[in-house]
Amino acid sequence: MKILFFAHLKTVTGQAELGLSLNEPVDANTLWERLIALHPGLARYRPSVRLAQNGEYIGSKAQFSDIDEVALIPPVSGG
Amino acid sequence: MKILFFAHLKTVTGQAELGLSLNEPVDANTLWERLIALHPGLARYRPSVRLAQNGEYIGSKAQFSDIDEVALIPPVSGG
Amino acid sequence: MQVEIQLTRQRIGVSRFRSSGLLAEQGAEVEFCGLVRGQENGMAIAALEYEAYSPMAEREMRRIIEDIGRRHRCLLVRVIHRIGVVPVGEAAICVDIAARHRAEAFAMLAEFMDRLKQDVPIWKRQPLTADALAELKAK
Amino acid sequence: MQVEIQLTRQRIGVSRFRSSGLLAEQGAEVEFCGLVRGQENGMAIAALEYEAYSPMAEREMRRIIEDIGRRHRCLLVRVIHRIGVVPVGEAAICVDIAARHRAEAFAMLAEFMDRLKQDVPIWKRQPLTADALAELKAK
Repeated sequence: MKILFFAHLKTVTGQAELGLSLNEPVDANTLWERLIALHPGLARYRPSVRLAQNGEYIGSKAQFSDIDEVALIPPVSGG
Repeated sequence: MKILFFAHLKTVTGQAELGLSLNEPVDANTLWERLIALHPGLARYRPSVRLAQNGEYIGSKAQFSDIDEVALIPPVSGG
Repeated sequence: MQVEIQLTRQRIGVSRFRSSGLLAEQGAEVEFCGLVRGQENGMAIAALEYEAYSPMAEREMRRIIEDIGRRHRCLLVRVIHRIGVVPVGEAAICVDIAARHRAEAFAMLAEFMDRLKQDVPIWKRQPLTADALAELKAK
Repeated sequence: MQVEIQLTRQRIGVSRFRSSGLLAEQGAEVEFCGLVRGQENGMAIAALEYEAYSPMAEREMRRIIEDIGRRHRCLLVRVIHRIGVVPVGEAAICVDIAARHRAEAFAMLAEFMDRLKQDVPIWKRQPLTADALAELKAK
């Protein structure tokens, strides 16, 4: 699984991209716990960050598997 | 006093401009009566036509004198 | 707020517009053009003819813009309205607005166009068919 | 409804825009550009840097436009968003809309910009001062 970080989350994690191995599908909550275990600095951003799975915002029942590209989307500010 | 006609009112009156002599100031109602006497075809347009005095729409208490330029403004359709 | 109003018998060129970047505080630029469409009341047309009570039309446009500007202050508002014969596909009006933020530019534009169509003494006259337009050009 | 979406690292040129008169039924054209302003949070800046999650940003813009288009059908919507360093006075985004009437063009524009700022994964990064911009250009 590929995890993408954008904007200030790149600074927080010190990386733009992260490879993660999953043995079985996980839900968003479990995924967040794995990410925060790796990068504790992410915890305070969690409430404002949305997850995207393969380029689309996830619904509440999303399951993530090893082949997914997951992006952490902090509040956007384009335009 | 100069009276200006625009759009279909030019066709109705057969003219774009009309000179009118006033002995004393008149209100809008009297002015209309004078105009309709000259061009009875104007009567049916009166409800939809606004008067402008020297380039501004008139208020309800307007008085017209011999030096004014008065325009009959049918419903507009610019843009 | 800078206001520029113009009535013209010439084709409105794109190059005459755009203030982008000229104003230091400017964050938004919006340009609207209203074009003559190929149909009028279901009939195919080649052009529309516009007529104006020119001095009043210009004054009224300025008055409307200044009035809206009291609530939605912009940096620059420029209006060009074409009069005379306007062929299909060409602009009858272009409005160019520079503002600090998009909100006031959008509000100015929408409200100005609504009030123009209520109060500014400009009239669409009879549409011209392709034959009538060709005849006019041949003169 | 034709939809064109582009992210670019190049300056957005005026000449790349304008569809006027190309579409027979078109009665309205509106173009909006959002420019980088000389101040950010009260500090004088020389440029802003934009970053995007590109494939998702493009897809999301298209999705938003198609969604709005179900209520406000336009003929053409074209969006160019610049990423990378955008100097003050230059456009970060331009939106060009062709429609039958102005109402749907205005609605599309205002609603698209609101939703872009909610949902499209593009970020303003730290502003660059004049010194930082000069340093970057010298590289």
